[in-house]
Amino acid sequence: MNEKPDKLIDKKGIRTDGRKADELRSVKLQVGVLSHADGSAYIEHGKNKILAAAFGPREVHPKHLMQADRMVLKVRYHMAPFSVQERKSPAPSRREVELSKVIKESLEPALFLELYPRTGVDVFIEVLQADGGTRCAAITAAALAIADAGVPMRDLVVGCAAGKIDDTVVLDLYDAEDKLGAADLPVAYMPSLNAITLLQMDGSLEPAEFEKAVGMAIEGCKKIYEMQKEALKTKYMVVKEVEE
Amino acid sequence: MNEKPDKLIDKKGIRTDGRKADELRSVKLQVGVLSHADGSAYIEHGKNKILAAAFGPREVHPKHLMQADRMVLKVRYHMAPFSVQERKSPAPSRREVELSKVIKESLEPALFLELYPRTGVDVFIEVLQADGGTRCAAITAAALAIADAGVPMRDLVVGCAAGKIDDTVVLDLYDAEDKLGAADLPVAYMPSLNAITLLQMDGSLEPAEFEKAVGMAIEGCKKIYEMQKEALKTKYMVVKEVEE
Amino acid sequence: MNEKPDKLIDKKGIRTDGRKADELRSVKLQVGVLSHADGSAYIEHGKNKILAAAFGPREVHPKHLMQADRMVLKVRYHMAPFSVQERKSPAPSRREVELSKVIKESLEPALFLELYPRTGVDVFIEVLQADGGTRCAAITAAALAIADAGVPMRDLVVGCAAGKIDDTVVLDLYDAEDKLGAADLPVAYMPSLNAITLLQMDGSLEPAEFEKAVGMAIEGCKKIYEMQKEALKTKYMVVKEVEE
Amino acid sequence: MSSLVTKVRSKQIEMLLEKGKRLDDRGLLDTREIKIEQGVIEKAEGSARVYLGKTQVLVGVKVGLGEPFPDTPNEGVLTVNAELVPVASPNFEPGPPDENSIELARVVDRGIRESKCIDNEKLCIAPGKKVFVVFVDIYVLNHDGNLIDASALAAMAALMNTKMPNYEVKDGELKMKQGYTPLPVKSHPITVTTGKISGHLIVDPWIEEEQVMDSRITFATKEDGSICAIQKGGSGYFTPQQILEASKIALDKAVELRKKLDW
Amino acid sequence: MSSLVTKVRSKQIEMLLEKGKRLDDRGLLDTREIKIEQGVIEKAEGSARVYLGKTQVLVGVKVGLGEPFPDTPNEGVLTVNAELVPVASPNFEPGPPDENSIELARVVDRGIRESKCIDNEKLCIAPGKKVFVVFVDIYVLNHDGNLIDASALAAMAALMNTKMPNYEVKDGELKMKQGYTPLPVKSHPITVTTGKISGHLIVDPWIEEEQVMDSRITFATKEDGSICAIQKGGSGYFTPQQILEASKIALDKAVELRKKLDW
Amino acid sequence: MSSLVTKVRSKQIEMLLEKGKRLDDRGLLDTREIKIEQGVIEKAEGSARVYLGKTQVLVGVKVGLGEPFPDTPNEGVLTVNAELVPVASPNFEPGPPDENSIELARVVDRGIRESKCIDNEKLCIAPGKKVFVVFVDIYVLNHDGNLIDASALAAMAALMNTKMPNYEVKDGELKMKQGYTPLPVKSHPITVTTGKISGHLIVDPWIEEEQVMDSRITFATKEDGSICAIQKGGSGYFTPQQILEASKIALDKAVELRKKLDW
Repeated sequence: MNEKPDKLIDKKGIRTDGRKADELRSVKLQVGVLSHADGSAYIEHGKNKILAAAFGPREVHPKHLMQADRMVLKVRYHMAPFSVQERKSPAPSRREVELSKVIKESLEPALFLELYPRTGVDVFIEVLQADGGTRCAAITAAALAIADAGVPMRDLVVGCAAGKIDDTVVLDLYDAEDKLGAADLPVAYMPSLNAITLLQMDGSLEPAEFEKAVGMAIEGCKKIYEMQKEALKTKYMVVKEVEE
Repeated sequence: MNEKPDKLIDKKGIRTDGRKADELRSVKLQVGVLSHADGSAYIEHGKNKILAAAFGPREVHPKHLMQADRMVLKVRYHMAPFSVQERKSPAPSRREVELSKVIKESLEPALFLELYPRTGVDVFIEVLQADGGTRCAAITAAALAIADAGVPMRDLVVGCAAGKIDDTVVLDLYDAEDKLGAADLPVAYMPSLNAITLLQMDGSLEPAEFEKAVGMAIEGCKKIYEMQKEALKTKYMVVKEVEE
Repeated sequence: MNEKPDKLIDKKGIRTDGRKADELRSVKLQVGVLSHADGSAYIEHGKNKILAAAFGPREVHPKHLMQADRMVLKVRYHMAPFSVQERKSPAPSRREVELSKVIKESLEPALFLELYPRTGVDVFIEVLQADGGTRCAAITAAALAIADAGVPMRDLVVGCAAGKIDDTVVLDLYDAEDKLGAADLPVAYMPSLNAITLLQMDGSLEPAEFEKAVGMAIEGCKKIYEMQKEALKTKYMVVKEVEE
Repeated sequence: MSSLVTKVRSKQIEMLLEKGKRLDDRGLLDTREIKIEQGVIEKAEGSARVYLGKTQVLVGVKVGLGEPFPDTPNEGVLTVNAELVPVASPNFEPGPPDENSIELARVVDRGIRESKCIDNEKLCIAPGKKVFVVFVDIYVLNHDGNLIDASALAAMAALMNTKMPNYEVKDGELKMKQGYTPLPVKSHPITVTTGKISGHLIVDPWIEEEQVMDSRITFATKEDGSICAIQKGGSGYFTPQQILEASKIALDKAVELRKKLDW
Repeated sequence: MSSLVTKVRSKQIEMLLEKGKRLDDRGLLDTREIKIEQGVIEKAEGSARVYLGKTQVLVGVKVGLGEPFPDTPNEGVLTVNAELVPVASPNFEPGPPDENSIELARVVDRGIRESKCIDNEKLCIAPGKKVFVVFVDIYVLNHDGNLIDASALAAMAALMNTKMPNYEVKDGELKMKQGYTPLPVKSHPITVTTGKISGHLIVDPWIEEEQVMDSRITFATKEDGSICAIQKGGSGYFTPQQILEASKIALDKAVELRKKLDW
Repeated sequence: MSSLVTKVRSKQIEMLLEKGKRLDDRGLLDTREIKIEQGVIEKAEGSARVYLGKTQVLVGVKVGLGEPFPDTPNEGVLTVNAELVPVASPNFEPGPPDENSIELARVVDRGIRESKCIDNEKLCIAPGKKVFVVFVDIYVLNHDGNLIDASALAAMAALMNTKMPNYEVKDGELKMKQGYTPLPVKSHPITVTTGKISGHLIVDPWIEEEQVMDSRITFATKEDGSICAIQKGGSGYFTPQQILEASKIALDKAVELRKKLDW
């Protein structure tokens, strides 16, 4: 579509969307946006627009998936047909199946699975518009939806990527940087437990760059974590005000 | 395939297949035509050739569809691959899924669903040859199959379409009229209860034409209803004769 | 790919791969090759390379397939995508579904199904390389896998085809003979019971040729049967030695 | 919902209807509040989010290139698809479209197609060879009842918001030109669904009403007062009189909505 | 059927067979009454309904245009599909073809294909580019046993009733000409299935027999007395002697049927 | 395995790890014995069987012709697919790929693709029109743990063993020439997975360990010591420190393996 620019980051360290190397895109979070889900959240992370809903704890369906000694978390990451440049078939792609799995595994460490045997929590993520880094933004929203559903959690989980464009390690790649850059490294993190729950990478990174990128992603996660907590508080404050 | 004729109805009010505006196609009904179904019926409505079979009341399969407080009616409307001009894949099309649903909802008002909880009745409809108005003819046959299976009914359900060709409201469109005409309005009706159980329309109708078309379709239904009752009687008379 | 040769069998009765009319391809059998299956076997029959694994007797899954009065044998014959000239989709083809059925029915007569009600045995066959006669070689391996799993059997089942190339009835057709020959007649047989448990044919055979081909296939089966017994013995001898 | 709860709620709703009232304080023929946001998905060629009370439907329109159908070589292709996304209701499950989402898509499709609201011939680039393919994807985000009306409204709002890239055929090659052209929308069908609960006709049923409703009937009508699509749904029936009454209600409500929306 | 009922019925059938009798009064080698109606689906290019006793199979043939397979550029394409339509038996379920319908289709296909009864080269319109594609759809309407023989018979009767439109290639363009040509059917394979119940061989088993039958074997044979397809089915076995006996029965019955049908 | 057995086994494994030992007598950072057989499927263009302890993976490579993707008209197409064949484990079921086999295929694919180990432009025959399509099919034959490393190794070994037919474009027609050319493999990524059990990092976990493992992390690295792909899996987490430790382990093991394999 667009021509590849000569450089993704200029001499002054400014990226093609005007950000600095370690600068996040704008993030907007909203909790409790859907009336029929037990919990829900909406995130705008740059141009990503993602909705997450949580249902449960409830009966596991189909029954043979029920576990006698733990709660079953199911996660579906799904992209709307209109969320990307070329219309996407609504049938789940292999990419969506893989992302559903790694997102599930990024959320599980936050849950007390063994305390709620024979129950299930279902998390549905709908990417309404995609602009790079959807899995991270999806995790940020999904954790809020689970919290909003009242499911006890060890900590919120927050997602943010780092990566490399041209020769520079940068935070939070957007679509064009993801496609034209040298590496993308999505991370999910539980700040109060210092626990990395998702880590993937593709591209090419020297070990030192890798170390730097992990650190930068964690810093990004920490910033978004503050917004997550604020969003939860806001929702319940608002609820409280209404109730008074 | 064929060229579009200048007019679908001529000055004398005669249609391209020789019928008058309010004239039905020939209808032939046969009950109890299949030995392994609990009830069955065959209809030739114009060139439509349709077979319907009813099974039940019986156990609901799969079990999770069973309802504790009512009978479950399942209906499948299906077209044989050779029933239409271009071979149709036997996999159900979106059209067949929708018609199965509206036909089911056209038959349900005739059944005492709440009197037979935890049971199911399955109705399978096979369109062997299609010539316009298959859903209506299918309903006529399906109601007979259910009655033949001995399932108690409030009334028979009978289907007949009206519509508009050129500028005239007419009864019972056949294939060419359906494709080239201005509107098609299939109706299902329970005569003794004066109840419309299916109504769909596509095309363009003025409110007055709509009112006229509904009335005409109901008159058509009433005529076929008499044949339905006759077909049921004939079957049981024949059965009786054999038994003597 | 290759040109069709003028003759599939020369004046001296030698076939395009150097064999005589009633000569088997080389057969290599190995039992107990997989550590996570209850029983397993590997066969190289000519260039066919096939792996079979048996699981059970175990619970039937899904449960509604369980039989109150007999064991349920399930068989899947499956070809690896790289086993044939043009890459094969891993989704089961109609041919694979049919072969799974006839192979299952060729093995059932060897099992005491009625003695193990409510249980199931699953046999999975993977064709890693195909060179004509895979269903027969698959049966030979599957019977060994079942025996290796310790499931009691009336007899081993052994598979071998006969057929007709040019005007000659021959044993054990390989790929080129199968494709260019006049008839292929796969047979499965339980030697000690003189029971034919699989028989298929396509092509063209006079009744006399048919009779001859059946006899030839049975002789082939008997030879492979000796190797089967040897392969089982070898495995258990080896096991015994290890245990001492 | 358990059968007992349904019966109690059903009784309550009927008693209110007897008095001309509804659970949510609306009159029998009142529509819930409508809010329309267009252009909410910047990357799609067209989009709109509609709130009908708490019901929330997002429609995205993608415009691609494709071949026309052999029997309409001069016309673009319109495809309507609906997803009952599982975020919208505890009763929606992920998976291929079921009979409910297929019916929803087909009813909305019929309203658009039969009203001839899109000038299909303007979607043709090279007759018989290249035409625009318009994908209308209905995404139900919150199911609080009356998905048909909300979806039909969102689909029209999204189509009115849709732009097509410009193409020209030069020396047999297709070339993209600068700029965009709005999708040629000629008219604006309005879809109104009436529900029947123990003999009472109500407009725009919400979810509590849908759960106890006998049946529904949907009319799509055009600016000129003609009817272009009808769909009866549900396990109950209508008398011919009720059908005619519902058609009049639908025509009246359409006039009212056209004024409100300036369509 | 419950296991007990099956056992009782099984015993009864065996006792009758000992005396050379069958439940429906046939002799062991008697075929049920056959009725063939051709041209029953006017809109299909070919069709036939066969009654074999109460078993009822309808076959429709559609003739379309398509590309040949790369390795047979001069030949038309034949496709056989079978649907065990759920009207035919309480045990048939709607859904994609299961192993039974796939086996049925493939056995019928084999009889047609291996007998070379259709002059495949006459189905070629433009070598390597356009050929006729012949779809044979087997529709089982009532399952009273021996679907293979009934379906094979109906498929042949439908093919004999099939007409193809006329085409010519003119200036590289395909043009339809006036009139129709019959499908070139050169021979008529006859398919005969023999069942085995506790050692007895019976022809044309009906459903009560199939439920207790050990196994079956099907032979398709040609006018010249040669065998062109075989299929053993069922969980039992045959001795080599029984196989040969069944082949002779099949050849004899085929001769008898050819006379009756004038094939 | 029952929950109780798992717990007992889990305890046993943890107690051993405290002492720096493993159930199968390996050290924490020891890889199981590796055996590689190339060319085992003569009919495939490339193949290799890898034994990693008792884990057994067969990879077959088929080379076909196809069209390039529009955005990379000068490059061949690589497709990686994985089948968890049910012979390999009582827990594998036949059917379409589940999330485990899809993840396996995609992680192996990423290691190959991101390392740029195949000279993709040499797979182009006619730019924008014809390229080689390379199908890498991973067939897991025995699942004794660490399928990712075994599969990545087998995939690379199979690609190194792959030959492509020679083609030339003459007068716009594609012609096959004599002989074969080896697939242009430029480098050799090595994939190393580290598991975490109650705080201990172990290399090449086998199945008993996998069943009690918190999580795993996989690094694919190149000859030059750079990282080209990472995948964390499992329901547990890693501290940032553990992640860095695992990356160092993976780089060290890769050096060790390269020596052993002469890659």
